[in-house]
Amino acid sequence: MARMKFLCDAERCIECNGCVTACKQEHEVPWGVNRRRVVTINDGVPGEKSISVACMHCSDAPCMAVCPVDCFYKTDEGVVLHDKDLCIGCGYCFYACPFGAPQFPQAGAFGLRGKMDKCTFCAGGPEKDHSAEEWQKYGRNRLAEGKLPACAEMCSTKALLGGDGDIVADIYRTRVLKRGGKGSEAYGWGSAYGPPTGGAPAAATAPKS
Amino acid sequence: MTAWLVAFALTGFAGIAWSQSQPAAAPAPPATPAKAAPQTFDSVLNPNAAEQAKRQQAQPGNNAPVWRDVRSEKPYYTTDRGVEAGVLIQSGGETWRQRRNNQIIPIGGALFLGAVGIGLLFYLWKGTMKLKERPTGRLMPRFSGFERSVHWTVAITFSVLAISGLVMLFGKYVLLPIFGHTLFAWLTILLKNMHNFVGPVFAIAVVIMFFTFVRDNWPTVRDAIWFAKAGGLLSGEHVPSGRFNGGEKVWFWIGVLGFGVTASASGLVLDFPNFEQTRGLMQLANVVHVVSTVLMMSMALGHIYMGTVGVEGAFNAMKTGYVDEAWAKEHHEYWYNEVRNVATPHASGGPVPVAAPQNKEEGV
Amino acid sequence: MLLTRKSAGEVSSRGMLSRSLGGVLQSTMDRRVFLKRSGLGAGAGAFSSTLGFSMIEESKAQDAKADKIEVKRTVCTHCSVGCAIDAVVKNGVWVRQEPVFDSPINLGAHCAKGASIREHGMTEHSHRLKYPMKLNAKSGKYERISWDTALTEISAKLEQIRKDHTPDSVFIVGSSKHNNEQAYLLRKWVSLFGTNNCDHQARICHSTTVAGVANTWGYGAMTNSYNDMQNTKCMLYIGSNAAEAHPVSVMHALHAKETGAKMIVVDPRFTRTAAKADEFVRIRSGTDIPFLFGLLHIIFKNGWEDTKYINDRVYGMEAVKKDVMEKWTPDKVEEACGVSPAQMQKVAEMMAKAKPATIVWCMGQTQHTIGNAMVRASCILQLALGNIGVSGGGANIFRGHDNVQGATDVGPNPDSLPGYYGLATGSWKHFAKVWNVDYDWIKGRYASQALMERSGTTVSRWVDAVMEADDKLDQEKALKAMIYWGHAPNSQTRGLDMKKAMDKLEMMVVIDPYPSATAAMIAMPSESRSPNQAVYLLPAATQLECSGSATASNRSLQWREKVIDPVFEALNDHTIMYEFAKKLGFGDQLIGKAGGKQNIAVQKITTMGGKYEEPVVEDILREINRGVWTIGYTGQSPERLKLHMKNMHTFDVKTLKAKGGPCDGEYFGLPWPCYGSPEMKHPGSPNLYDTSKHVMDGGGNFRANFGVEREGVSLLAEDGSHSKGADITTGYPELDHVLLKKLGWWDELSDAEKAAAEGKNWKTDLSGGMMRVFMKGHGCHPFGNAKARAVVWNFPDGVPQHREALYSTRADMVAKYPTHDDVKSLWRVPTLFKSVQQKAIADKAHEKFPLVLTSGRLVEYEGGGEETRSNPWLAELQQENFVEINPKSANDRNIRNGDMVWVKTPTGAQIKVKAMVTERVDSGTCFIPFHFSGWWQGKDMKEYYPDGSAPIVRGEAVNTATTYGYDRVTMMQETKTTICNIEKVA
Amino acid sequence: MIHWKPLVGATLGMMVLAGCGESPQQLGQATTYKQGKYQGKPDSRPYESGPSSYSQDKSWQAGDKTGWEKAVKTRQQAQNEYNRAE
Repeated sequence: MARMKFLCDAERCIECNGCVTACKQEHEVPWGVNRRRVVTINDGVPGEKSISVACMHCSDAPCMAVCPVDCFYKTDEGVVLHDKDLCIGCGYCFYACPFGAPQFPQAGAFGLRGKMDKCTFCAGGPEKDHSAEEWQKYGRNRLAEGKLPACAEMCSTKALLGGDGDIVADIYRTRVLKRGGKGSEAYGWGSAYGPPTGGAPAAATAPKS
Repeated sequence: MTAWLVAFALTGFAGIAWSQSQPAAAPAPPATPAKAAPQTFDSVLNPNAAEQAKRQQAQPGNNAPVWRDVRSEKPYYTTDRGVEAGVLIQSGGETWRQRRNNQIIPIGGALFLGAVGIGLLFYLWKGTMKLKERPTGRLMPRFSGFERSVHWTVAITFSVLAISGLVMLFGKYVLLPIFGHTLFAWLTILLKNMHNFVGPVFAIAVVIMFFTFVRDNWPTVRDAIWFAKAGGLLSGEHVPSGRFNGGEKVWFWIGVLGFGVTASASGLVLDFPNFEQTRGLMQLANVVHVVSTVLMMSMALGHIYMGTVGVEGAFNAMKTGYVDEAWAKEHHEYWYNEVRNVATPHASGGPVPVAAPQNKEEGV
Repeated sequence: MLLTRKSAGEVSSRGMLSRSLGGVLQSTMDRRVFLKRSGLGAGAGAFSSTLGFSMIEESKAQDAKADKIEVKRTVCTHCSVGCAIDAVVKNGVWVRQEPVFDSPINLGAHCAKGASIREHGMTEHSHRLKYPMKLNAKSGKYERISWDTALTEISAKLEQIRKDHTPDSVFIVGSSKHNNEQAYLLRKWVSLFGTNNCDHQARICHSTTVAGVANTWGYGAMTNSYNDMQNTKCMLYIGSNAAEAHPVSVMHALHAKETGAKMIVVDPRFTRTAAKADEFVRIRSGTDIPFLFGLLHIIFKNGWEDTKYINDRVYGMEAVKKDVMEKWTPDKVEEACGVSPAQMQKVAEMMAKAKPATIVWCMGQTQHTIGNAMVRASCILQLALGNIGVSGGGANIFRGHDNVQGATDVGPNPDSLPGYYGLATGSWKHFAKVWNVDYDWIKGRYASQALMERSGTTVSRWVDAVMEADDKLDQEKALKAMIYWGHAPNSQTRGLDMKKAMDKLEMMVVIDPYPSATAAMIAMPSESRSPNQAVYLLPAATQLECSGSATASNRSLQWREKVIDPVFEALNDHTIMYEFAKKLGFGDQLIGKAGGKQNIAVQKITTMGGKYEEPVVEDILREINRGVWTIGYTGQSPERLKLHMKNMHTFDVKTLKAKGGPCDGEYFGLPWPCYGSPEMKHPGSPNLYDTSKHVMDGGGNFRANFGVEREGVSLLAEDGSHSKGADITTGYPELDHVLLKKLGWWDELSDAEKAAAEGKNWKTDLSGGMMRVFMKGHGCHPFGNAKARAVVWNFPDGVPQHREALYSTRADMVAKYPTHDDVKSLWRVPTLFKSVQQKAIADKAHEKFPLVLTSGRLVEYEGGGEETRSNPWLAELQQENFVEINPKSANDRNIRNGDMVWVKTPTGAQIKVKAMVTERVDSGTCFIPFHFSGWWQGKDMKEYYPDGSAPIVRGEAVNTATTYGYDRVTMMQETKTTICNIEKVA
Repeated sequence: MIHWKPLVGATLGMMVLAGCGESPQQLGQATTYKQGKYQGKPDSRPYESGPSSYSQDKSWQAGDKTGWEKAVKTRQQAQNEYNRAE
């Protein structure tokens, strides 16, 4: 299986925040912590575009590179996860992440941020799959149930795609072709997955962002 | 002084204890969420919007201006109230990562190890500088109790910060392979919290220290001569100096004041994320912090060296507050003379230790 | 017992609350430790078998019985799209929510509300009303009472009001949240109580649509479906912000757009929907008719209309054409709505040249004093283009609440019995038969036969029915008691007046899962409070806590399975109805128990609040099936609906038709009309009036509901414009026994059917025999085949006329397009038009209040919002109410983004909201979402809520400040065009 | 006189520091999975525990990598509405 990826189709995203609450609901993420958010550019004027953002599970993950205790790891599927038992709450991953994905339950004085929390691609964490511990610390492990992230599965307009990168690209390419090759930019793909490598689908690999 | 240390230790540990007793439960929705976070509908108005609007009409589906905005690092509209939640992509993080991982860590590490190495080399070469004359047995007060309290507060907090800082900076490469993830993380969590609680104490102590010692560290013409002769360190020549010699003044102004204040200020930016400072500021603060602290630690090694094994009798001054007259004359002749001219220390009514400690043994 | 089990069981699923996010060195907690620490240990011991997930799953092999995991298929309750949800329930606790990819309607997709609907099942930190409460007049606080006390006291008070005044002094506001069965039962309940004073959200949502559209072509509903929009080539959204109000529908629209359709959005505001449009047209609020007729002007001028279609299937288009060509020249259009002739030309061309094209409208068009005319103008545009009765075309009228369509069809309407039967004697007799209740007995319950057959007042006007003197009212006495049964007060206009009316009431009963907006409003201290006023709050269950059918906007019925038992002491609405009926002495009548027959079975249930009797929902639907012939609610038996829910994957997304499987050939959810008995297997009608299909395949034609001729002109359709395969190939009137006999088809009935059908028409023939013969045997449509009416002569403006809102910022336009004359009595209350408008002009209100105030939805919230603002996952996203204001208007008033501002209106109200300076609105307009409540003119009302029931997010309700203004036909309130001024809070 | 020991120490120190660079993260290079651990963290692979009691699709078994992949890929097709509406 190819690596897991997220793609938000800006031509389709309507800022309904379904992805945001799907995530909140699935993992019971507490108030103030948002593993996913939707940002709207040019709000209220022609040209408005909305984009749903979460951890993109980068190929070369900056969070992983800067973590002082090496609490991150990457799975065979390319999902970037972290071990909350190891996390020291230093905030470095938050400084480094281009997408603003790492979240902290607090922003307390004396650097008391609590354990970092971020999108897990609905793949849980280092605890035993489907265990209470995994659920408490990381939320559901949908991937191990044979499902994909709740946000992408529940997206109201199917703007947010999540799963096997090749299939994501396939689905997106179908759409882009239908729209006459227009609106082909894939938000964050350049930052997250680097320049396209051989055989990557052209439609989903615009280098711009 | 003991009281100081106890108080300081309590502060630190209470802080750590507090940090751990933070409620684990999810923050329940605030009772009055309207006041929870100020919602400004930031950047609702984007000056580049017109460009996209025009482009959209001329070439439907061409969103190039939008993709430029995505990269602009400006905050756009979002219902998420997190800090900078409206920023789509920030590139500062990558720059910071490169600086930190590819420059600061290797160069800083080399610098620090180099400082350690130079100290070792110097010790092997020169050994402890002995007093040239025999101790007189007559002691004169060098540091008051307050001064020593201030010094040791700074010194201990500094050490805690330095050790915890080093572990956070280099531990991943040095200790992690030895300890393994679990133990190392446990240690780092402890150290990180100590670092965060001790840091503000250090910052305050540095300020007090500055005012305590600034008068006697004021640069004078004599210091120029001292520098010209490199303090006689290499030649062995006797170079007279005031209460503090040129080297100590350099340490005071650059090490303590310069780096101390820089490190404290940048550290405080990182230590109090509750003021919604941006990632850009924190990246910058982190770089400044790490650079200044690595330099400070390197310099501090020199200071510690001179104050302990480097110079016989030096440690005693900070330990007991008294130095032998011979030591004073040899290392701080002007000061020695000034003190003698003002008053005989013994006549001042101050306590005189009955038995002078053996400098040599204490210094090792 | 139930509560204990729930909260205890829930803890195991609430691990996230205990997760180590906050802790630095915190070790993981097992369930036992967590319970202990969280103080929930008590009661949990009894359920020690309900361990945390992992333990359960590890041990499931040995201990499979301990854990019962079920998947219940239900439908989202937050809008009319009808998104299916798979609720995973473990031991009675709703623990997971899964997308239903199989659903042809939403394909698994959800908006913010649907994706977080599981919160309903969470009792911890719940803001629900937990048990019945009564307001202590002295302390001003709500106090807990038992269900029995509540039922007894309220019933006694209702009886007393019946006696002291009349049954008409009670008003019951029902709900579009009720499922079909509950809505239907409530209309029956109200009838048996003896009044027509009942209403529900549809009044202030699409009443103008229902009236306007039904009077144009027969049925007042969305003609096509969300899915059918995939087949369109052009969509015109006017007064609809689907991206926020119906987000999942936009999936179909964007799919269509991707495959080549054009999208036009017409709105005073640049909405999220507008962001996706090919062409955005900003019109001045309330000028839909100038815009639509401006398009029509260009279409006629260029000859782009479908002349054959108009000739064959439309009545009165000539009159409209004449009017339009005279009045709506491009310059006049530009003057009225501010759209340039060039853009008008462009839009007209896009719309006219794309075949088929569809039109979408919502509250932006309906909530005006001329809403009925606006919707007819939309219909006329589509008729002129020949787009009605065509797949990909139609009038896609997006309804609001999840079952507002169903509640309109069979629920508590003041002017009609279920199924739009009206209130005539014949209708009463029909339903008396269906209900198995004696007609005379019912008549005896009413104050008089006249009042029995006279429309009640409306939810938008109950305030006036309380405040007006008895002699001004078209009933004997003013209202004395209100029952708010699933309706928010902050969705009705004129909040200040409403508070006064509330104070005057003798009794207020609120039956709702989240009754707090009403509760807080009435508990707010007041000098003028009526002495001995009684206020009761009763906890109702949500639709996820009961089963039943709901009709989505596209007329598809979906069956909801009960996900969980009602939480706390809540009871299902139909149970409450029956319990009240028993106390009030018409329990047997409500369940149709007479003469050895019983229509609706009753089952005993035990809840936390006690033992009750619950009418069986399936039986209620079967009664609907037996009685509601007019709109084809007869074919959707519970069994057929359940089969559809199980076999969703067999339905095609574009046509909604099942390919193979047990539902082969049927349309998803048997969209009404689904005629005949369930055994006749009518497949439902995916697109109304579609002549390209056989009637037994969901085809149809326009309804013959307005006679056969008017002033010598035939109203029946022309030759050849019949539905496919019909034996009558020209227009024909609606089916009755005379017609069937004339056609010589009478003998195709069985003898029993003949006996039942004699003297009946298709709407009253309970055997369904005539319908079977007509449809199945001869391919004809029971409601006849006529022309659609471009001129609705029985309305005040037969040809839709533009009239300015009562409060307008444009005195010049008021002079040119004045409103209607006042009406002495409309729906039992005096209704003002011209006097209000002229007073506003005389007072120069437009100078003091120079901004147009309009309101609308946010995607995160729904309706009055108490429910959604109590859901932390949604509440976090919108934490305060705001007013959208253009940078220019803001700068003129020295207002900066994020400032708190006062919004003031001519009612004297001022509301405090946050300023959002944005280009979404133009400089003459400002917008406030209407979902907020809980502040009253700058003051937080938290202290007036029942303890623990105040929603997480509270804010100023825009409708506290909205002004007078009602539709001339339906009493729809004016919310979209009024005036205001904005000042910075000093 | 040259003191070798500190020099050797310093050199060794520099060599150790050279290890402080970043390690590559590309799939297949850094994702090392050994005995229940990814890069030292004790996670199992998603297909190893098998469908949970909440999995609708139980077509695969614990440890059945191919089956799991197929299930996930099939499910992913639900994100493409073109599969059901061309």
